[in-house]
Amino acid sequence: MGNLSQLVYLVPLFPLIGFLINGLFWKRMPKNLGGIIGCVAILISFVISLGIFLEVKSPAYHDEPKILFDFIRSGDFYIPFAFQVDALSSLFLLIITGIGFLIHVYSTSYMHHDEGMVKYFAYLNLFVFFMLLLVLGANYVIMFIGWEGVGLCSYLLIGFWFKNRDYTNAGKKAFIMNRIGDLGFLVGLLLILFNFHTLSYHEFFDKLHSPQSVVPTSTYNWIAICLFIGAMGKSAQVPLYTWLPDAMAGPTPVSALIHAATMVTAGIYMIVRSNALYDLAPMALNLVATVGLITALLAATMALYQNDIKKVLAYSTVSQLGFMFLALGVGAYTTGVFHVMTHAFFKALLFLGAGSVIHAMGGEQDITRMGGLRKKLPITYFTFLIGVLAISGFPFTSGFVSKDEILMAVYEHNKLYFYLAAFAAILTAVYMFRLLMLVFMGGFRGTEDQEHHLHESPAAITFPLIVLAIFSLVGGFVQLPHLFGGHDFLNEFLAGAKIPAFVHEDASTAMKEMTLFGATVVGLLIIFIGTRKAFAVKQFDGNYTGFRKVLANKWYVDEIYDATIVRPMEAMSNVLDKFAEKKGIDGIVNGVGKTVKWGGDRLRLLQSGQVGFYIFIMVLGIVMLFTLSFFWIK
Amino acid sequence: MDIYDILFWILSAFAVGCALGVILSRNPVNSVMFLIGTFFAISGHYILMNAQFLAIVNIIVYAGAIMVLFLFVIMLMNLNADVEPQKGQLVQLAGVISGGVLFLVILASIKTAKTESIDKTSTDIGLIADLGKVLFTRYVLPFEISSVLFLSAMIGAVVIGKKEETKSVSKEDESEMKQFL
Amino acid sequence: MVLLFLILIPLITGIMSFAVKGEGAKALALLSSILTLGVSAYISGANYSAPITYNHDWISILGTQFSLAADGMSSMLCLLTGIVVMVVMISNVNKEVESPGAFYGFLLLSQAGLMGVFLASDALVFYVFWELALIPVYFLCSRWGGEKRIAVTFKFFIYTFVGSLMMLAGLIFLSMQTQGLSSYSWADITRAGAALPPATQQWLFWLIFIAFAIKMPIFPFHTWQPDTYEQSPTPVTIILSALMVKMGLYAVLRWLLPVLPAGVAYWSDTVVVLSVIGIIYASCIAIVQTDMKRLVAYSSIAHMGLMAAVAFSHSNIGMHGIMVQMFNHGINITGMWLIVSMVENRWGTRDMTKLGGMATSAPNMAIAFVIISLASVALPLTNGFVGEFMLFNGLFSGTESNHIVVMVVAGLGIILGAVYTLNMIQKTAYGSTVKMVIAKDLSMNEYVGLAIVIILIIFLGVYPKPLLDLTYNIAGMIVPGH
Amino acid sequence: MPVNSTHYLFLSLLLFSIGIMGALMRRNAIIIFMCIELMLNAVNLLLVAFSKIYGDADAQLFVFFIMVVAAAEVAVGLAIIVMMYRKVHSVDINILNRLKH
Repeated sequence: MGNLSQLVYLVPLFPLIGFLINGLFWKRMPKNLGGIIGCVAILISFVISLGIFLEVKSPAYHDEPKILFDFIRSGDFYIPFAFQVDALSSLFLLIITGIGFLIHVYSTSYMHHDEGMVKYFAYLNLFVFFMLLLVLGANYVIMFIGWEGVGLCSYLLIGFWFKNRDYTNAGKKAFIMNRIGDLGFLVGLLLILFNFHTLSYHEFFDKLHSPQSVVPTSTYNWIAICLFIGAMGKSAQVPLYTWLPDAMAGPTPVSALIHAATMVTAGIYMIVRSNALYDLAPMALNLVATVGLITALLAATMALYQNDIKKVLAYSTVSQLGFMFLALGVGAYTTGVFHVMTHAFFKALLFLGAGSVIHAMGGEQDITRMGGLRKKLPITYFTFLIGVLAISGFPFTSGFVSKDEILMAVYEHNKLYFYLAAFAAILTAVYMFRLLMLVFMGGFRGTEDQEHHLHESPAAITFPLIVLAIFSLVGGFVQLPHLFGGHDFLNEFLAGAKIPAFVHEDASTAMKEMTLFGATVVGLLIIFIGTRKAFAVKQFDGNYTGFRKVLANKWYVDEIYDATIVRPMEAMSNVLDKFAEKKGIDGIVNGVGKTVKWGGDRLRLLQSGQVGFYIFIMVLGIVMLFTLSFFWIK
Repeated sequence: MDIYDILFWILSAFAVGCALGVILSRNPVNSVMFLIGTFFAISGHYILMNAQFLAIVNIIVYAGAIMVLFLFVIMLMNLNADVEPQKGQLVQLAGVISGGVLFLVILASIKTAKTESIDKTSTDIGLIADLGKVLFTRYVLPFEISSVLFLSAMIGAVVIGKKEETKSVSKEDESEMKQFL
Repeated sequence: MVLLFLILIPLITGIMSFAVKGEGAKALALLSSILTLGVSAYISGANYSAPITYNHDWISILGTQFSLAADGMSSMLCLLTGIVVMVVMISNVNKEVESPGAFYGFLLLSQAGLMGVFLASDALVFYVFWELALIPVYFLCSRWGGEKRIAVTFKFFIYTFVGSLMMLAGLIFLSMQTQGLSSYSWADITRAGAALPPATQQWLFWLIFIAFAIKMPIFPFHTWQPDTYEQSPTPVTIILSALMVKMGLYAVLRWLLPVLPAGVAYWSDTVVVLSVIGIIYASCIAIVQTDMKRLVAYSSIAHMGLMAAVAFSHSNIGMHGIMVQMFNHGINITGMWLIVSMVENRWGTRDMTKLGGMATSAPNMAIAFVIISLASVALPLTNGFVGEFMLFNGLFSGTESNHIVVMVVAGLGIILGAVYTLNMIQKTAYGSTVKMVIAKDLSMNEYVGLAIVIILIIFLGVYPKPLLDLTYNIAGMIVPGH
Repeated sequence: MPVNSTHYLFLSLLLFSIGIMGALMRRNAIIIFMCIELMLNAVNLLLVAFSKIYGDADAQLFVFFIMVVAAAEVAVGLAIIVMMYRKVHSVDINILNRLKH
């Protein structure tokens, strides 16, 4: 393998080539060929990423930035187009290209009947390209390029079925919400630039640690908070999370790839990347933890009464992202990354499983019309079950290990946060089991036509499901607690990228972990029985009253935003347009003209046509001039 | 009070008197006659200042040609009778007052002007030879251009004065005109 | 000497064009624009080594010389003019206009004026070309414009002309302050202006600035612009918004900032605040527009507001950003207008409430539209991003107006920009085709025109180095005290 | 009191004012025209006087040119009056207010 990391530009290059081929010839390209090009491009990237990953693992590796060309240079202000390959980015490379590849394969089947399939693969490749830029960049500008680029792809893919205005509205909402975050990110970048005169990670972090830096702590906090605002937008945290559930308008594989596994974790990546900064900004770190916790709780409550299969998963994603931020907020960076990884496995799995269900149901997404699909879709059912178990934290699944670690870290940090987070984790199990029961157990509630068409999905769909299910099961073993005979592989690996790990493994934690383990098993059992009783039913209407209705309507957050921001904004714009612009400023401008015209109309009357009068006026004028000259001009 | 001064006062009095006659006499023909008188007085002044060429030209061109033209027109239109409609008393008063005020104001402003005495010995500058020299050297271009001006004025006068043959004043125009009469 | 060609080629072909009838005028104009582009490209290339100048005696009694100079900024703008005019000519190939000879003649004359403005290094020459660029536009609008063209062009003309006259007065005043005989040369004017007492500079600032503010336009001097853009024929709108607007900004950089440093220092906060208000104001108004042309017009005001704010925030990086952004904005808005005019030609309306489904009936056009829109919202890897990033950086690191508030408020423009631009895309490109008849996709010449724009967008977005290098030296020279 | 420049100033001012008064008082176009000639001559007189005082021939040439212009003017002016008389059978300037507004 040798110096594969020197060729890191090949990793984003292939998706870019795939995008260019598919994007330029999308009209003439046969569908299958487009799919193959898309998949192969990602596969090659994945293989190279794997090689890079292995190379980075070796202790002899140095993570020097690899400069491709000058991007912006203006005197001292220099931003190269450079890539950074280290433990963190190589791990993300694997997640992105690996899961990306599976989802591409899945899409070849899922999107096969869509006329825009080639275009779809072009977008998907473009997304992978930007996502790779995001994680590979050796400075914040390259990250920002990827950051906005993935937002663009998300916008394009959410609104992929552009004939439906609701879908394009959702895309627009996602883009604009992201832009709000991006503004925060941009301000953060400019603050860094202003205070440290660099945006390169290496130089920036070196300057942070150098004793000469005379920047006050409040500046660190401000920078960290601004960057976190960017993360709020991209990773769908309170208060900028509302776009993510709406983003489910896009094709399901897109939801799996972009809105669950990769793009939304960009915020976590960014904070982990900037851990040196956040360590110096305790206030910002507290904010991250708090926002993460609130998001985890709020989204979990919202997920409880959703009837759209993808919406449940979307709120679950928001909630899990909250967990990840909570982990970061308490300083457990590697744990956050770990949860990103495991979440990528099981959430992609769940989404793809949901896609398989939707596929089988002929586009139906309402879980009140499903039920009892277990027998008709056995592979989907089993893989989905594994996903549900993993996200609920069933012992020894990947989700258990990572969430366990998060809870442990939070417990060390703040007891109150721990209880709230544990409550959110319980809610997670509840809504996920509810989903499972409603979809796969009980009796079928759809139309006969749908029942007739129910079938297991083809291999291109089930293959990724099975692979992801395996990873969801065993993915946690890279970081299994010592108590269960595990080893901190991930922590050690990430230490190569100077990311501090959360390691507290002693007798007292072992005790706590045992308690947690026991509680989890018991809790899950109760939840399983409870939800089975409540939701594995023949009839389910899905109408809620009282407080449940508030939850089903997502605490009316969208409506509140609409009433407090969107409408006033529109009203103000209208006032500006109709009143300030037309009557005000233009009125003044036209008023000047009108005054002159009016004055001219009046003065015109002096032009009586009587020559004598003219002479008279002339004489009068001369007399006045002379008189004036007497008194003033001497 | 030498002869120059005496002549100045006499000529001045004559000029002003004739000028008043121009504006006060009812009959246009008398006005013309008074104006010719004024011009003669001014020519007298010119001679007094030894501007002989201008004095002659003034008499020939103004008193001779131009005023004859006026007279000719007046005769042609049969305006010699005292038929001119008079302006209202008020307007006339306003005219007199404004003219008077103008006079007074300018008078007041030039009253303090530096007084230059006049060299009463005869000088050569007004002689035709000297003027000719200047005219045909420095001012030869304006001089030639003035000939073009004359030509154009002549053509203009002919064109304007020509009786329109085909287009006569329409009935409407005529009635409209009559309203003012 | 080569600089003279930049002015003479469009001038002579423009005058010739009046005599040519029919298709000939179109071909002549296209040929001329390609030739001019070639010359300006040569000048830009040559400029990496040293600035080019040209001098010739003119009205010596007034102390003015016909002197031209092309440094990085000038040649960059000449290049932009060349490109934009050529794109205009290309995209106009299959369009019929009434009396094409006069139409293209005026367009070329205007181009000659623009070239002169960007090259002039003598204030009087500058003024003459400033007007030469303006007057053909007046005729173009008033003869080939929309329904309300007469009233609108009248307003436009009076508005800009008042500004021009004030500028002339200011320049004359400055020339009277020069050493010895009155001189209008840039160097003398700059020296004389900088030596004036601050109080004089403060009032002189407005005398000269108003003309530029109207051209740019800066809030609240902008009201002529949306109307004029709306009523003008598209080629004229492009010339106005891609080039004439740059004229104002260029003039600020060349004829105001170095000339009256004390006046600029005194008023810069005011101008920055006005510009930033303009960004938000214009963006808000753009959101509620239903006419595409008006929407793009207001978006242009917002974009120019950002550049104007940076121009007065005294930072090298900001100046450099302005140079880059002038070029980029010129390219982007050209593409935008091309799309708008294509929409209007195909569907006969610019009312967005009546449009929809372009992506179905004319997918290539929709793709181009999306790319250009993204460039106009400054998405990374499009040219808009590089400039805007540098602009924000400049606004932020400017020595005198280092207010994070200003920067954040200006930044809100980014969000609002995304709102109205995406609204426009959504209403025209997406949705069902029910409201729109199926129309042809791009024709060959439209392809070429848009392809030039899009290639530039992507190329300069990924690799802006050529543009940055061309203008780097100049940026440092403009900011006083740097 | 010997005659000096002030006397000529006063004289020509007086003549000029009389011309103005006439132009204001009368309605007959021809009389007004004559008043204008009177004013021209007042100016001419002053020019000649200053020419004499300062010993410069230029002023006299100006007078010459004024006469030339006056002659041309009279030719055209009288032609206009004649034509006007032909049209409206009057030389009253009060009816010549077509330039109104």
